[in-house]
Amino acid sequence: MKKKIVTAEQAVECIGDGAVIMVGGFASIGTPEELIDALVKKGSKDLTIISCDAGRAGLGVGKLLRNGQVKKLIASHVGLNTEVAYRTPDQPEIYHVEYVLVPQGTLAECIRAAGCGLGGILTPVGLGTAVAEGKETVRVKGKEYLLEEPFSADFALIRGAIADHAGNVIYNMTARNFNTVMATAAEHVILCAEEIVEIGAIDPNHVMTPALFIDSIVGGVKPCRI
Amino acid sequence: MKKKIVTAEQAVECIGDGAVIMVGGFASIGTPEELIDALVKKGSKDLTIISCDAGRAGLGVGKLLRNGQVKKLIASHVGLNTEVAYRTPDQPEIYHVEYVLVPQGTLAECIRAAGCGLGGILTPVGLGTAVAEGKETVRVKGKEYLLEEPFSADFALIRGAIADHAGNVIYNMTARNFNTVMATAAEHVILCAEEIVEIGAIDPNHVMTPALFIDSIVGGVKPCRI
Amino acid sequence: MQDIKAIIASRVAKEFRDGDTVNLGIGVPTMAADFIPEGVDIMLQSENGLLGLGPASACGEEQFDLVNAGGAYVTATPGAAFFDSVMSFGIIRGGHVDVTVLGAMEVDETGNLANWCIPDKFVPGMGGAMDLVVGAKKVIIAMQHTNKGKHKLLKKCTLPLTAVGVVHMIITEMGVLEITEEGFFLTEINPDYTIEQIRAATGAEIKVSSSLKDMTV
Amino acid sequence: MQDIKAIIASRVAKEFRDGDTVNLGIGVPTMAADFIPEGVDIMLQSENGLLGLGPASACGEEQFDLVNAGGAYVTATPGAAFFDSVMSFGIIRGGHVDVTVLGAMEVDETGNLANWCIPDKFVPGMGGAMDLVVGAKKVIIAMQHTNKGKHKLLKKCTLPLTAVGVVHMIITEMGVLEITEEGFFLTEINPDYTIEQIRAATGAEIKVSSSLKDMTV
Repeated sequence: MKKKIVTAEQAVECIGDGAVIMVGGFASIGTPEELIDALVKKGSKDLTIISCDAGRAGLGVGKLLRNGQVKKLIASHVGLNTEVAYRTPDQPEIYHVEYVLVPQGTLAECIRAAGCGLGGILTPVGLGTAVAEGKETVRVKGKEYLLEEPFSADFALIRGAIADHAGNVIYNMTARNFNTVMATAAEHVILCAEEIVEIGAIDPNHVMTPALFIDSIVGGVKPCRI
Repeated sequence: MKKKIVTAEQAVECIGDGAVIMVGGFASIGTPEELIDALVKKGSKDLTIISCDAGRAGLGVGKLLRNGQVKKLIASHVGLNTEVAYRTPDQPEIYHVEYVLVPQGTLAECIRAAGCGLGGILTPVGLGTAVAEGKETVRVKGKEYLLEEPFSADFALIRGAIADHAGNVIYNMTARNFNTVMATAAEHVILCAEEIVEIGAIDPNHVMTPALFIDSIVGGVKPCRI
Repeated sequence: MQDIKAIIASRVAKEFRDGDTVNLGIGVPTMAADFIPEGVDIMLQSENGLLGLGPASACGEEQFDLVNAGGAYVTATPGAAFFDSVMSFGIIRGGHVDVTVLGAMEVDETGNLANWCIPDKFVPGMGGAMDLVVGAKKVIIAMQHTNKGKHKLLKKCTLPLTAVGVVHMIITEMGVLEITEEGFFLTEINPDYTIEQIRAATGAEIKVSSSLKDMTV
Repeated sequence: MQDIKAIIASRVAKEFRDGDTVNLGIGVPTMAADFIPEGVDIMLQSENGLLGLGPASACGEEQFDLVNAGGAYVTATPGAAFFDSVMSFGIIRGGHVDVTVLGAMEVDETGNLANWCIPDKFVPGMGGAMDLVVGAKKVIIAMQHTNKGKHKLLKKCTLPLTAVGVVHMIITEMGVLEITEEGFFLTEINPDYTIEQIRAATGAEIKVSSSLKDMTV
């Protein structure tokens, strides 16, 4: 069950204007920079990006923001991207983005809900805050929970350390973060990995994302240096 | 951060009558037989057991059933235990147990919900069946879901292949099953493992249950032969 | 009897497309793995935590921690992955299984399925069946057409349901039926049987496809 | 200034019990790791997917895939475990973190916390803060008592809330306050300050413990 190894340019060819795209990574670690570079080159516009953060200024999702390709960013924390954290109305290229800020655990869990076929999550996080505005609450055993709806996407751009030709993925250290769960919640999942190995070279006990979630693979990406 | 390595007898000493206990394993694979043996020896009564299945006749949870220690069994499938699958009113020692049958994915997910602080799950599974009787449904984006409540426990008895002295656990092949999630959802988690290694001997990338979930460790258990 | 099972399993295998992720129930469905056509490469998912389920273990070569969902010793194929029950049912309920093949006690013309319980007689539990039939993209029931002459394909299920309106296709030794808005729709027939025999063996009306084909086994 | 931060961090570290799982926010909270008492062995959790967070990386020895939640290169301790964000926040929201220590913009006498946003000025987002303060067994706010003289301990928060009624304890350079049903309760005082100075620096009433102690740093 080999999967097609493609170039980054080939991999993002299918991503059109208006697409909803999940981008893995946390504080630029585990972010698929090569795929983002290809997406910048392709220039798809009006994108909705779902990501833990906004990358850093000019790194990760920050590249797409700078290039004016993002219509809406759903993220948990944008503070490491100084261009975004201190955004003001006189920075139109940054400010014209709609930002939806979501508690990080809720973001992870709502992506998971989409990936595993649940109708949403019932979380105590966000109750009594701006996060809860306009949302339904549900009582279970006398306790109140916020009903948060699933997040799904057309595409997920993720990054692994090692992948086999079937698409089984191993991540390294804190680069795992949102990559695993995003692989489950998008129609089409593009993986870039530092190393591509033969099928059978990865111990099946150690697989972190099983092959069935991966649609295309870009190999040979460089270690990420912040 | 070493944890106390104890004997199976010492480990179950704290389990009193009426306890709610999760027992790992699927079809007797990954079942902590040595801990169950110790619990049979201790003789705690009126137990509520949450388990994927009923073990086999005289194996796994089947030992506790035979010994009349179980008041209630919450499980997904009891067919491999012939004493239970064909239970009839003329087998009082088996029949006096209250059986609650739960779809296997719902069982796993409701245990997870308890372990990760969610108020319940919204699943399409079980709608229109006996499973849905008496339960609330919630509509999200026009689709109906069954609200299933979390399953938590006083104790979890689980089984790993390798553990370090901190309590980090590696499982082997299909023995992982319910062990990982049960470790997150009980007040007190007792792990038995085939091999105990020094702290640092397990690659932190490969840990399947992080040490913080494990309360006590029983080493040197034998590979399970059905 | 073995022939009947082989006919069903062989026809089931023709539903698999290259690259599919497939979950096979115990019994006849599992046999379908032996009939997968040349050039079709599928990954078998086993709900106890394995993608890349291989054939049964050779005697004496069992690996103690590797079983299928029926609790029998099996092997894993190259490229396999193990995971826990939470991930396994996330895969299933999340729509990542392309085809699930299960047996049934009853199926009715609206696609309702009953296969987990005969009240007061045999109550093994639903296991993963409810999750599988709700989650999988395509649900195929593979079974003998009747239970020793007693109808299993019905107008309305009488046993406790596994799920409502989930069945897409039924493959029996007599033929292939699809569930449509108009009920059972016979698309293939085993030339060893007549349409009348199939109608007699079915507890509900059957529409016959105008392009009815011989069942390919 | 460094002294004030060290005073706070040092006092925070005395709240840790042997065996605790602790999550430390960026800034002063992170400094608490440098003051952990002899004989107290804790595991630091980092919400980007690590249990067993170690000290910052030595220059030139950074591992490119290993950072803390502030995005800085760090090390992992022996016995560490890596996991994904779903598991990380399962640990947090599930009540498996014994203590979380965070900074704040405002805390009020009912335990409400505001630390994620100043509308129209600085909106970095809540990151993991909302999950941490709702999920952790004990929530400690470690911060300077005022923002250059402006009250941060208030009768009622004015900024958008991070969570309602979650703060247990506030540790500042002036002392230690607990949130009780009667509001702020001063249990320890830094002998460099008077109770009147603390009252003046606080935007709500303070009850003083009858067994008020000197702050141990």
